[in-house]
Amino acid sequence: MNELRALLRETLLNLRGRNSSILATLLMVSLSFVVFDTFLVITWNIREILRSEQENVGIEMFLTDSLDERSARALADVVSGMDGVRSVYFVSSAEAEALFRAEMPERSDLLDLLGDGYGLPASLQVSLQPGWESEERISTLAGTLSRLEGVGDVVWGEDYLPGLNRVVGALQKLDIFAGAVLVLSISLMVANTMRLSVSRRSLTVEILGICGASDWFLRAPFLLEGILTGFTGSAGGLLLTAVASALMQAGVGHDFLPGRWVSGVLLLGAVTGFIGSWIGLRSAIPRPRRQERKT
Amino acid sequence: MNELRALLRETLLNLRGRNSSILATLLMVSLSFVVFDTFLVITWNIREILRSEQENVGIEMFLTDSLDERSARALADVVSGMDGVRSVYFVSSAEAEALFRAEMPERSDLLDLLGDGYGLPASLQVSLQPGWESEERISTLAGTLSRLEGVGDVVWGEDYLPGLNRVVGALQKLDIFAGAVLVLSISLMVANTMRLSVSRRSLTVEILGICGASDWFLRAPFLLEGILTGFTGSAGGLLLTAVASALMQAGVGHDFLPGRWVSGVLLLGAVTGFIGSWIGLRSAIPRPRRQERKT
Amino acid sequence: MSDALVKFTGVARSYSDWPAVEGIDFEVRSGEFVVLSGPSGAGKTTILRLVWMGDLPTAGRVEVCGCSSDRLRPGDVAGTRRRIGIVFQDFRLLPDRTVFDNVALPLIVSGSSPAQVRKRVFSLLAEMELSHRRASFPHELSGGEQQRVAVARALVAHPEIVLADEPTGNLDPESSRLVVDLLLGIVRGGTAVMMATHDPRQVPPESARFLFLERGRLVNPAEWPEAR
Amino acid sequence: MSDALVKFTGVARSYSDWPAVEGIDFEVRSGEFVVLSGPSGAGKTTILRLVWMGDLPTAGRVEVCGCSSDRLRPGDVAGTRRRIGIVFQDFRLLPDRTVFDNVALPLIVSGSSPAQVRKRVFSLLAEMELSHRRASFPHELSGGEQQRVAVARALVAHPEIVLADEPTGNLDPESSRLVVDLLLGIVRGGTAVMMATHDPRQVPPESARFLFLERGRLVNPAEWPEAR
Ligand SMILES: Nc1ncnc2c1ncn2[C@@H]1O[C@H](COP(=O)(O)OP(=O)(O)OP(=O)(O)O)[C@@H](O)[C@H]1O
Ligand SMILES: Nc1ncnc2c1ncn2[C@@H]1O[C@H](COP(=O)(O)OP(=O)(O)OP(=O)(O)O)[C@@H](O)[C@H]1O
Ligand SMILES: [Mg+2]
Ligand SMILES: [Mg+2]
Repeated sequence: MNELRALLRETLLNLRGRNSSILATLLMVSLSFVVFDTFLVITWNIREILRSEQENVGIEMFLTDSLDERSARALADVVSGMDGVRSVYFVSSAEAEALFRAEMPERSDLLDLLGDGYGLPASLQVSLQPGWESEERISTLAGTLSRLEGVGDVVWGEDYLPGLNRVVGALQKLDIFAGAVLVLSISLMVANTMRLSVSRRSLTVEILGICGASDWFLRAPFLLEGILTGFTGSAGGLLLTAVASALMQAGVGHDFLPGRWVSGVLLLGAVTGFIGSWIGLRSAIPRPRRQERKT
Repeated sequence: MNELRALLRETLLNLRGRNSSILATLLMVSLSFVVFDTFLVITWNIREILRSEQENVGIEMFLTDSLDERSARALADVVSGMDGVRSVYFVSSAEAEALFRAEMPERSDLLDLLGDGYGLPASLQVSLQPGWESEERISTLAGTLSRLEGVGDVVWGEDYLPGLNRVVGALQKLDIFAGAVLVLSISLMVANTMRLSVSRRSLTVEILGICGASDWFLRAPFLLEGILTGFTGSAGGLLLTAVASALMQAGVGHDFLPGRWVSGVLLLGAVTGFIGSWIGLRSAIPRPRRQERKT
Repeated sequence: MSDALVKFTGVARSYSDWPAVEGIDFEVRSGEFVVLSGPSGAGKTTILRLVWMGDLPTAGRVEVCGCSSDRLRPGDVAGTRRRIGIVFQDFRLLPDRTVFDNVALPLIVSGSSPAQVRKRVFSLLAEMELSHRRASFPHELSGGEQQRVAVARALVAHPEIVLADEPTGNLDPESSRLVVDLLLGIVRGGTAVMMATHDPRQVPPESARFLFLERGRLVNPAEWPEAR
Repeated sequence: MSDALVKFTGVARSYSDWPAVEGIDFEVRSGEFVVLSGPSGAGKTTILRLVWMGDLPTAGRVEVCGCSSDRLRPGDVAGTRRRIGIVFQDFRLLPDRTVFDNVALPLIVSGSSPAQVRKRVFSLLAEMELSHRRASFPHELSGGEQQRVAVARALVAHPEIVLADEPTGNLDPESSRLVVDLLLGIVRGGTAVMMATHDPRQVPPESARFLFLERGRLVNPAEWPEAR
């Protein structure tokens, strides 16, 4: 009990009177985390956009005029039972025309030129199950579909899907790379900040050791300080980022981080603070040696 | 001469034997700059993309069938003389059909349905001078153009231009904001790192002062060290970023920073290092006072 | 194991092959006052440092409070130091703590209750004539006052052995007598004291055992030029 | 302005309204050996600190080498300190520089050439019997060796005044005599010396002027109980 109280007191004494340097350290850690958090927010939002983009990937089956609506719907049922197909939506000739006008108003004069006699072809819009966006699987499926009775052209974005997939892949690689760089640099920054501030107080560690403090008593206040610094710093960083995110919301609509990521960032802060003071203490705690000390 | 040599020697002595802490500081500064440089690279590339995107903004004037090619070209000359118009390009009916087939191959069956008799309308593609992308100016110009003889529909991307402009504006705001945050945090980080490492050596400063060192002699080695640290750190950061950029090139094509920006970053490094050691020295240099010192 | 608190057996401590002390054999028992004397650089501080395990011997064996330099287990060093009180030649006070906090360190480190700490520290500060300075920081004290604080810190936790390295080096004759009397008092209470000094005349010869060092070796008092 | 090197006129220095020294008037001229004596906490270090402008008086005026505490211009403090050599009670050596570099500091700071520095430092280290230790770092030295390094640093730049605070506090009688003789030698060379000590018997009475301090005030030697 007394030991625990003494430890907490040591921790407080370590902090006392160093307000400006504590603030500086916290600011530093917070700002590091602002950078990291901003990166996470951007990553999260890009992911969301890409996910919805990939969900839109699908196959468009144009039907021949010979197929009436009834057989078309029967065909839709057949297709929707196939592997990799999530849902099938029937677009009649009339709906196709309405869609075309809505999507491309500047080309709608084309339809006027066609007159009432000619309609756009009806189609089945096939959406895919997750994981079926790969070029290979789609084109196989499209081949199968095109061999079905009453099916004309089968279109599946062969001109933009490879590009999209390449961009998604590159972004994921970039993201992992940048994330690794950031986690590493945040950890190093927090660790070095702690290291510098521990080594400023190596005299305290030395004298406490001389007075018979156990290893644990020497380390605990600094480790506790490191954890607190890392945690508070990452919390401060999250707060700053949240405020900036809210201010930005009007200009660029986006989501803030989900709760799980926020907890992860707080944990990362505490862990890096802990590691930092641990590394700092390694050089600050003197041990008796048989060889002379190098200073 | 002797003084200068002594100063350089002091600077070297300050550095000697602190290899690990110097490396730590340099790493910290470099990593801060990697983050900053990455931000700059992204900013630079987004800017380039937006610039070329805005250059594509233009007006499409569909011509009535009554206008033959000759009068169409005459009309183009008139339009190209108008305020805000950079160039005018005539697209004949045949070219329009070719373009349509190229742009939207999955809809090219539409043209087949139309048959040979019906052609797509000819048009004038009007590109604008820089600064004329604003909604207001474009719509005024479009109004004027639509009132010309032989002109049918006038289309100018009224459905996507306001969105693009909003995105560009938001990105610019975000960019300035993020840039400011980053410059501030980089400066604070470098300054704090220097501050911590100067305050570790306040004893050296005190003893040199006691031996009669002038203020200048006390400060110079630390300021020099700060400038060197900041400069080397930012150079290291640029190097790391350039390597990462080259590795990324295959996945996401982009440009590295232009030379002017690179020099700016190096300067920023030196300046923040200088400011950091200056701030650090402020608290480390003792002065005689009439009031007792607070430690 | 003998009942000696401190036992040196053939101890040497070299720095880069140059021996600071060599061939040292001696014992200290409870209630003994041992005065280590010798010229500057003879090895007095080195021997004390070996006792409090600030250093390990390069040859021979040091045993302190039942703990041997041959086989140190984790925690041994801290445990031994809690049974030792040390006054350093250069004081080693914590610059950012008050006199009270500095003196209280050994008690706090070993987990005494705040009430115990207060009682013991106040009474010791009074004895050392430092009560009025208890809220001062070390840099606000004169050299002699700092030295008295260092002595108080060494005595506060009722140690079994007190090591004192020139505890009177910065004191005027009157304060020196105060410190020596204090040490003699605790010796009478059964505590062992090892005091390094270049001026053995401060200690009454009848109440102490004198060890003379020269160039890192213990010499016969008869060979010691300034021995009384 | 008089031709005194150091002149105190009604000087007081208080800390939180509590005067460490008060009503101090004295002068020191070239070639004088002034011994400041008095019990621990009397104010000896405070007076020396006022001389080297480590502190400013809260009342009265301190003049040193023609520079007055009343109107200090930027650079005055550094300029004055170059004409003063100081030995501190706690040595204040740079822990990360060798003995040679520590002793050379005052020369380097004032822009001497490397050849001059080497010549002067080597000869002084030889005189102080420290030549064999010139590549050591302070923590590798005994307390007495550190003190001799501090004395060498104070003398190296041929100062006009040398301030020495307990320069023999950590020395055995023989080394003490060496240091006092060294100071007497430079006094004969025309340098002024102010030495604070709790043991004025170290200095031959005929070669020095004695100032006795008690509770921050100069007292008449006749009132000083331990005065010879
Ligand atoms: N860490 C070290 N590295 C190298 N040499 C050392 C070290 N510690 C001590 N020495 C040397 O060992 C010798 C004995 O030193 P020690 O400090 O024990 O002397 P001392 O008897 O305490 O002297 P003093 O009375 O001057 O304090 C000295 O010559 C010193 O220079
Ligand atoms: N910065 C300070 N703040 C508060 N009090 C101080 C400060 N410096 C000195 N004092 C007090 O002023 C008094 C005189 O101190 P000073 O160091 O001059 O004594 P001294 O004569 O050198 O004693 P010693 O022989 O013990 O070194 C002491 O009581 C000391 O506590
Ligand atoms: Mg010693
Ligand atoms: Mg003093």
